[in-house]
Amino acid sequence: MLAARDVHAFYGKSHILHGVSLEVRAGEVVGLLGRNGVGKSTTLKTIMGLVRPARGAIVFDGRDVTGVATHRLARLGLAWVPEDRRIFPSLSVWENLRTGLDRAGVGHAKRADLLEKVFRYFPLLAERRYQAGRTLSGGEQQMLAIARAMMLEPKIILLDEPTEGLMPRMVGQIREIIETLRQDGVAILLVEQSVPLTLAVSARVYIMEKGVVRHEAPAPALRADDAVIRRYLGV
Amino acid sequence: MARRSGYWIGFFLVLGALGAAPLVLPEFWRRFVTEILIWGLLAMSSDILIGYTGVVSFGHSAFFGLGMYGAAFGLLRFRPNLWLALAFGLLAAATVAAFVAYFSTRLRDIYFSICTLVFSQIFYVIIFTWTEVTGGENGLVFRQPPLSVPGWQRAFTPATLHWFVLSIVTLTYLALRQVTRSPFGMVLQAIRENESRTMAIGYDVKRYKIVAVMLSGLCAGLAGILYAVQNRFVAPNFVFFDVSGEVVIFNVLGGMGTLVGPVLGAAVFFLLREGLSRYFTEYYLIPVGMIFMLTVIFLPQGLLGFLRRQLNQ
Amino acid sequence: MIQLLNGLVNGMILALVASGLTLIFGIMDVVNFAHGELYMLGAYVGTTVLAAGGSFWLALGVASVTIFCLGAAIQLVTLRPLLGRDPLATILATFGLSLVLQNYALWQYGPVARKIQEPFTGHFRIFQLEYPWYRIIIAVLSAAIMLALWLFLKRATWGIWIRATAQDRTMAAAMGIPVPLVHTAVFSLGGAMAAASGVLYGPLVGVDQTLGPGSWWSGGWATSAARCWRPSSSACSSRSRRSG
Amino acid sequence: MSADAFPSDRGALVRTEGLTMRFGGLAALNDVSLSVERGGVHAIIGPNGAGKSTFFNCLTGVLKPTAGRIVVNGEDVAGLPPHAISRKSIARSYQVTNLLRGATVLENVRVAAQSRHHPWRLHRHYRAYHQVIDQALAVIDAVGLRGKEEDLASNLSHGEQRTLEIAIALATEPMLLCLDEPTAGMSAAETRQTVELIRRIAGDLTVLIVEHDMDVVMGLARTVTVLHYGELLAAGSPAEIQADPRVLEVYLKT
Repeated sequence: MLAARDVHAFYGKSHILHGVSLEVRAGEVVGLLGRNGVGKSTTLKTIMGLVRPARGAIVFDGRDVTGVATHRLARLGLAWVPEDRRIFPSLSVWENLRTGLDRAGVGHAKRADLLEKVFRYFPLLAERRYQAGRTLSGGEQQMLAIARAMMLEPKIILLDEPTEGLMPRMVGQIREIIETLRQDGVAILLVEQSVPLTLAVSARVYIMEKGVVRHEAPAPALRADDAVIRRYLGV
Repeated sequence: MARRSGYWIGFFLVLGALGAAPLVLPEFWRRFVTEILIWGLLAMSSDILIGYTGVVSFGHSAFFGLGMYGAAFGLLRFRPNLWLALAFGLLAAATVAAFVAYFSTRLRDIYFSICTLVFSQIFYVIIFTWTEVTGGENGLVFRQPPLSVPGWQRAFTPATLHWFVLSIVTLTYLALRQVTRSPFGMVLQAIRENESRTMAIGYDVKRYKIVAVMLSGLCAGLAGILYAVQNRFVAPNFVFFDVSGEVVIFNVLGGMGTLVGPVLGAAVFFLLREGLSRYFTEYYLIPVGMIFMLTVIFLPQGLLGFLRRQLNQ
Repeated sequence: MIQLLNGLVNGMILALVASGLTLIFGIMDVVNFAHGELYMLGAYVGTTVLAAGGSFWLALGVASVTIFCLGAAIQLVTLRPLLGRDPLATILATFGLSLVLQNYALWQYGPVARKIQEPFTGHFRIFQLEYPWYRIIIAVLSAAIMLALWLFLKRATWGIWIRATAQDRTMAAAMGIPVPLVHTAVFSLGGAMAAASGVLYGPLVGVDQTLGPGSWWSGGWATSAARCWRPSSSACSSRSRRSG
Repeated sequence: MSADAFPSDRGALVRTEGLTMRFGGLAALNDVSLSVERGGVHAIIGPNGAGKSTFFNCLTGVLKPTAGRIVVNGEDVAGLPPHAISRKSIARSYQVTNLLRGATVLENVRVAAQSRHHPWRLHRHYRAYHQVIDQALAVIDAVGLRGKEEDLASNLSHGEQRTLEIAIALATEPMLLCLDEPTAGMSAAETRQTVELIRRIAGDLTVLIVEHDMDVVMGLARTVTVLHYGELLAAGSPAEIQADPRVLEVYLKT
């Protein structure tokens, strides 16, 4: 459903992606592992149209979407939950959700439906509905970021380090959310530092090193044998 | 080396052409060329800030105007002596420049521009209202001082006035050119390229900016003095914002950061004004404004930059 | 007391113009040097509508809508191509724009000041002094427009889009908000607010092309500020103009 | 978290005492006391948001710390502006490449070198100051950018730009060179070259480095300091840090 084909990307002069290829099938959770600074976040940004690839193509739903404006991609069903969450700080929780909800084709019933769903997933957000985004704790912001992405009814969510800086209890909750989303048929491309979490929730895993995908394997295989993990991620 | 000698050949060719101008041109165009030289000097002075230091002054009318009024004050209250007028004009411009520099260099970007703009308008209001000294709205009229050196003096003719202006503009240009290539000038360009980095390698950026504003203000004042001497009157209009705006136009049209570009810009502006005011009468700024916007969007290097690139290709 | 009232009236108008200006600056990082010109053109459109026999309120509406459309056109033609360039470029471009608009107004409407007839000419007495109702009305109206803007930003879909764009352009785009369109709308909206204040203020100061030159930034602000501090003169002058 | 993060404080070039930086209510740095000994490479590591860059910014005068002292050669420099810090012989490179983009390599380095010689001369051509140029050329030579002197900084490759960053810092003749993620965004080969370069220059002066790449850190550093949520978590030799269970827990989450 989503594929990156030999994507090269630059930040100014710096060549960050040296030909990244990966694929996510409908409803599949795919992990993207690698050390800091190897280009995982840039890969997500390039897919989202925030970094323009110098070469290569992004294909979504059988259509070449390379160079399509970010807001159009969002309307097509691609959602991005960035590493630093990027909650609109002075918008309330409710208004943050509305940024994804107020779009053509969302009727009254559907709105209620979507809201009811996220508030069921994240009861805390219902409580904090009128609180400004910046006053939420890190974990709450992470929930809001995911909830906000769900408002777009995405076919795939690009999830960038959702557990970074969270308490262990929250990490469990994030894991459940990913599981629930998968059951709802939403595909996820997950970038994570936590290898155990990634292996637990993903069907397949890509490992990146210095701007290229070095390794691809089904998650169960890696769970059974962590030699590969040690090689690319060990200290 | 070839480029360097090429530069000097070009320099002397242009200088020669400008020097010969009053001998061959009819009265109207002779005056026109002299005036362009003066406006060019003003534009050049502002280039020190826009082109080299990377901050836009919207307040050059204040320096220009104070140079004028300073010269007029010297001529009317003391003796009709050219050098005295120069001294008074430069003193007045320097005072204002020091004042503006002190405040504006605390600010960056647009805030710097607005600060210079506000100060120039304050000086406009002062000149407009302080009628006893400045003549208020009517300005001041005075006799042209003769060209004098100790023991010799003669009244200006249009040609000698032109040569006088040309020599001062040329000398200022050479001096400024030297300054922009001195260690000091390099620091200014470093500030333009990257202010925080310049600070991090040990330069007190604010002090450099203060000196840049002072230098720029002095040269603008010099242009004001020349204008006053040429036209034998001063008026508050020249302290008004419009003049500052035109100076920015000269820079953008001609090409910032080149010293020569702004002079070219001034020439183009006045030629456009001459040409266009036939069709647009006093509304010539409508097409000029449009040309200006097109330049900003499509020729960020200005005409000179554009010509250079064409020549290089 | 009169001083206080005058200060309030002038302050409201200034706040109205300024809110349009800061809206544009806050969201697009564009310092609009031509804002004063939009204000002036708004006032002129108002006089045209009045001359054609329209009412004051029609003039207010038409001026706002016209400048809204003009603003959109300007943003598309001059500012959008400069996206991603040095902020200096937008300063210079809007400065060029102010030249064009200012001289267009001079050309189209001539140098003679025009007057907008206020819709109310009544006075009321306060502390032995006559005070015109219209001044109160504009203060209230300006406040109402700003309140409407606030409500719009607070409640409306586009309002939320504008705020989201102001806070995080990239994330706004990622949420499907059409950011380039939001920028155009913001510029237009700021222009429309300037135009409305131009019409509202017209009856007090008259309308001529010096209403809005680039110097408006400083000169306009300075004189307006001065008017706020020495308001007796402006109240008197507007009364003497009427009697004269 | 004691003031004596190192057993002996005698060789300390820079010492911070209770360094604290708050942004609103958030403490990006909380009571950090550490000392950097003379000579060799010292690394600061920590997960994202640990306060590494904030520490650098306080040290180099970009930020004014809320509380605490920064002692360089026995003198408190906390809160001095960047140009004054630079004159205390502390130089830095930036995480995001931060050059005079429109100038040549030589110009970038020359302007930096000039800040220690004749910055205020107005009248003579800058090329007349041979000493400055020689010094700049020597630095360019030392970092391996020979032959690129006349290239515009903006035309260099990313790796070369990062090297130029270091050259500019070196040209100000520092005692302490602070490098903020010098290998960020580099290919494996460029990373190796940069590590070599840092090892070479660390002979004469002290290098303080913030880095994500553990291979780089462990291969270069004499001492490692770990920050976590703005607080000093551990300090010691690379071996000690790699064995420290607290560090493994928070930082090497695998």
